[in-house]
Amino acid sequence: MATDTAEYTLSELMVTAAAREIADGEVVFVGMRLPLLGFLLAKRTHAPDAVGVYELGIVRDTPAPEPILTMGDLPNLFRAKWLSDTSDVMGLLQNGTVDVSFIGGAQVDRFGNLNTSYIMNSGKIATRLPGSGGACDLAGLAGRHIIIMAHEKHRFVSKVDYITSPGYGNGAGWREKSGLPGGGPSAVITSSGIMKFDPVSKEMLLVSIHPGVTLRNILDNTGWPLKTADTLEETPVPTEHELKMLRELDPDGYWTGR
Amino acid sequence: MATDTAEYTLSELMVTAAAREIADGEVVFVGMRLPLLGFLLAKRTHAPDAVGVYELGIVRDTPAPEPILTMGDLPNLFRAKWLSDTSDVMGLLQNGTVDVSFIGGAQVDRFGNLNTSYIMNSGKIATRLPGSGGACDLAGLAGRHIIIMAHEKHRFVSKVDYITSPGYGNGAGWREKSGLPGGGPSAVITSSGIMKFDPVSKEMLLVSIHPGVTLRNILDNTGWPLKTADTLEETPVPTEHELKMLRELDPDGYWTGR
Amino acid sequence: MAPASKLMSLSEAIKQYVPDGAEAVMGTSLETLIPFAAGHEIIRQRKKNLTLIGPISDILFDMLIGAGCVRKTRAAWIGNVITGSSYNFRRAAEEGTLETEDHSNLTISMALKAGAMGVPFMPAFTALGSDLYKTNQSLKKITCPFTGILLTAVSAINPDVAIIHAQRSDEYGNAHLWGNLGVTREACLSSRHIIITAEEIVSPYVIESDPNRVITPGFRVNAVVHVPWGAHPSPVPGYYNRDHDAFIEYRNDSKTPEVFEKWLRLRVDNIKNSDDYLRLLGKERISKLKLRKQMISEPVNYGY
Amino acid sequence: MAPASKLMSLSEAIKQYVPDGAEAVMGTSLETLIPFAAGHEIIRQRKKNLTLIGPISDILFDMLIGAGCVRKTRAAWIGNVITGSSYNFRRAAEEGTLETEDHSNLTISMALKAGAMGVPFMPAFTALGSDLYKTNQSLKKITCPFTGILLTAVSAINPDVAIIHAQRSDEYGNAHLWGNLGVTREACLSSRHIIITAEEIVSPYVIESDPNRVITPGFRVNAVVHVPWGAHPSPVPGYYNRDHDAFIEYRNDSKTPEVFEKWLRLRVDNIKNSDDYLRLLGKERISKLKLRKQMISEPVNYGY
Repeated sequence: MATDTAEYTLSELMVTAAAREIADGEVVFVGMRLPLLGFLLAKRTHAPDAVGVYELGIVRDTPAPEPILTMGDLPNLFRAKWLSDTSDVMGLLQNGTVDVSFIGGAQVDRFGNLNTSYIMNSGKIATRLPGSGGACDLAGLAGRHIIIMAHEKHRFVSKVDYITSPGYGNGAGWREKSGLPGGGPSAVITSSGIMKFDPVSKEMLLVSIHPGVTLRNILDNTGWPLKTADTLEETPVPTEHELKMLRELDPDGYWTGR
Repeated sequence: MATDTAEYTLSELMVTAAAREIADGEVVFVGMRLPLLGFLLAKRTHAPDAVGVYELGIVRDTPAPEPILTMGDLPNLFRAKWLSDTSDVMGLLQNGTVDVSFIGGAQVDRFGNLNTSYIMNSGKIATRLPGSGGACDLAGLAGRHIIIMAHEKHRFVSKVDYITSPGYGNGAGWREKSGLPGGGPSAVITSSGIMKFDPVSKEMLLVSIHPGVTLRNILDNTGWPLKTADTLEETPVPTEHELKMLRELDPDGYWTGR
Repeated sequence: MAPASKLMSLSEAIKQYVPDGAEAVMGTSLETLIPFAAGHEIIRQRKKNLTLIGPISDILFDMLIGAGCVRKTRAAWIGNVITGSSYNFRRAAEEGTLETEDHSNLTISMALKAGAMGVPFMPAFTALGSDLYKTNQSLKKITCPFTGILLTAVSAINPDVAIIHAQRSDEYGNAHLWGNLGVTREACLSSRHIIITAEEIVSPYVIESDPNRVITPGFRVNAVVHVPWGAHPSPVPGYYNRDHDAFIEYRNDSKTPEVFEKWLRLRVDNIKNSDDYLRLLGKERISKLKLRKQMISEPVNYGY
Repeated sequence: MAPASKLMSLSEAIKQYVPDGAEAVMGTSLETLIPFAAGHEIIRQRKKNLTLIGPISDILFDMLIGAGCVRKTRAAWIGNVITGSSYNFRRAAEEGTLETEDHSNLTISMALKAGAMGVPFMPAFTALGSDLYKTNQSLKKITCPFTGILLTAVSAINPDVAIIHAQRSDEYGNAHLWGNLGVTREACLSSRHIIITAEEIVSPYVIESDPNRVITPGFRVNAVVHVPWGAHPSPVPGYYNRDHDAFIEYRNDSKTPEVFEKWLRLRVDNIKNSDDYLRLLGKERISKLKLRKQMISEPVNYGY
């Protein structure tokens, strides 16, 4: 794995890359933790008209006036555009209003299925994780979703032990067969690089490597023979402006680990 | 039909009889027009702790501070206990919270089925009535419901042309077979008398005749051979207190026709 | 950061978002906040073949039917709440020129709720045993997969446009609506377009001071129109009482097609704007409808 | 006309309405308004075999599990929002002493909505393709009777009791709650009993000044308890901010059963009332959590 440079941390790079996946004007269903920060950064930089929808019943189109650690922090309610029920905002997700959502994960597989529920070991529960929260809903119902997580071998497995949040299942045609209306994962942003999905096979495809990380390093930390795009790019580093904004949003480095 | 006396009008007698069907503390789903008045009268007399639930999304346990003609009149919102969605109050109805409801009707049959939709004439629409509103819901879902209407031969028919609000269908066991959770009609209060339903056959049964009305008169104005209870009572007239309260609620006699 | 204003004239809003043949949901708060002004503009523009969706409508649908704008209704009740049946609806339905889908208040609210939630149906126990099944293709019997018991499945309705009268809105479509809500929340969430007519246009700051009062997220609203007295003769909490006389007068003014034509000309076609409307209504009547007793909400704090 | 007051002590409310084996829904606003004080009282009374129902719970469920009160959870997420996994939950689930029914936020909200609406299930598109089906018997696949497409049916949940923290309530259970509402409205309507803990007890007049702000009809509420700071360390709109440090400290204080026992004694068992709790918290911390920036809602008028 790449080590932190003096200029930015890996987490800052990840959040910046995530933010760049949001287009201006899009409706974004914002998950907790790193995804929350990615959305706020996008709002402050290239996507000022993006609208944030939060599962606890919040819609807002301006960043919270103070740094927040959870989406329920009072600054995130202050001058919100709508305070409402979870079922209302889940309705927005399910009826096709939400363009994109962000999900963190503990375990992901080659078809982008996420596990945040159970890590198994020879048929027994080895680790009980917190569960879905809204992740299963976001993965199933948003127009597309973006996965953010650490790139470690035990997290990148050929097949997840439990599908909490469906990606492309076992490949082409699986989502349609399963009856999922949303588009599925469009990108996986990790501590080492960025992956997208082959439009036909729906298998994960490495497209970008973070500065200081080697291809070898990524392949060694992926639990299956990870395919790579024809031309591999280097992930653009955060701009000074992005870093400045990000540090205003997370001044103590709680999420971005400075 | 009985004519109005100096002391009270037929409508006043009907509303009073309706009000008496409400027990104190009951949750009442209040329909529009005469039922609205019946509920308000009960609140002002023997059932001060009755709670009123209104289909447009209102719960209140005090009478409106001024006479109202519709449940949406602003005095009915003033100091309400809850202003909410129609689906919320329909939930209270459907989940068993509502004890009793009141329904007016254009046409009723021997098993208490109500028609407020279509009067037919040899297969063609003779009269298009306004439709269900909440009546179908109230008849299907309330713990019991009370019907209030004019006693006229063309309204009291052997079989309604169209079941808008189900009573006991074609008799014993029909509601259960239809899957209706609510109890069905418990009384029919008309301009001539009061009918209840045979506990076994579910057929309508005359139990009380209004002062000045004859049994003959009622039978002549009923479109099937109406059964009568073993002992027929005379409907108690409104008390002075009831009349006083009622006239405060409908000072211009809009509903009670003075 | 500075989104485009959605403020426009009533005529422009109806022109843009209520094309001939549209499915429009109106009167979603039942007896309050009925968007009469918007309905009158639809009549002035003589829209054709509309499908009107709503719970009870209280004479608004009758006006639109009488003016020849309507092909079909999907409603629970169409009439005049304090006088009973309404004449244009009766005439059209009895003559067979109007198609009607018969709902109850619960089925229409579930149809819109299904649309709002993005599912094709919602289950309910109502309508079982009733003949609504005969005159409403949106109802089907289903059995619960867990309990095996019988239920009504109500098919989703996703109207082309929701027309909502609210007390106050900012120019971006964030509107405060209070009082009984009826099916307004689900009607907004289920509709493809939303027109807000409002008693007052206020600054976003006013709206953002109370986000729980916002009826639907403004980013989904397409048009905001300033229409004082836009729900008259229905009542608007915080603004004016119900004009009962108008409903009684309308009963008489719609008894025959001939008197209704006169009414249409006088009360709708000849009206160019709110000022015209209020002038015709008259000062005395207006002042009689105004609130005489106030009840101001206890403030709450959304600080941090 | 003068209904009985429902005001009682927290201990009395929990004793009466949370018997051993009860199904209780808590934490219905997700990250805000979590009824921690009520949860701590359940621990003090060492209730047994509870089923806890809720969307995300943010450490409250973890505390109750650690104290041995819980047989089963029906939840979407159980952990510590800003630190991740929570230890008591992990231990119990990994050792097999806790039964878990795995929901998503949408399935739990539909389960409660079904309960609120009095229907045995609600349809949704979520969970399809996921393994939630393997660890949640409340989900079944169905096909839409109109479109034939595949859906998830979520079985209704009707909890024995909803425990709701609100900002202010009258003594009859009419409570104002503002901020994000989560699944609170459906949780109240679906539950057989309701306990309201409130920051303030106010006169009915205050509540009636704004009936749209009432979270559920008071006639269905069974107990009203005055508990200032009753949601700490979660935030309460209008009252106090989230105490992030408390969540981080709890992470450390629950890492092993031994440290958790100490935490329980100090922070729960030794606390007799709000005063004790606030004393332990300390003046400095309390003042740090108070609102520094105000945002007062624009009033509305419910007159006539």
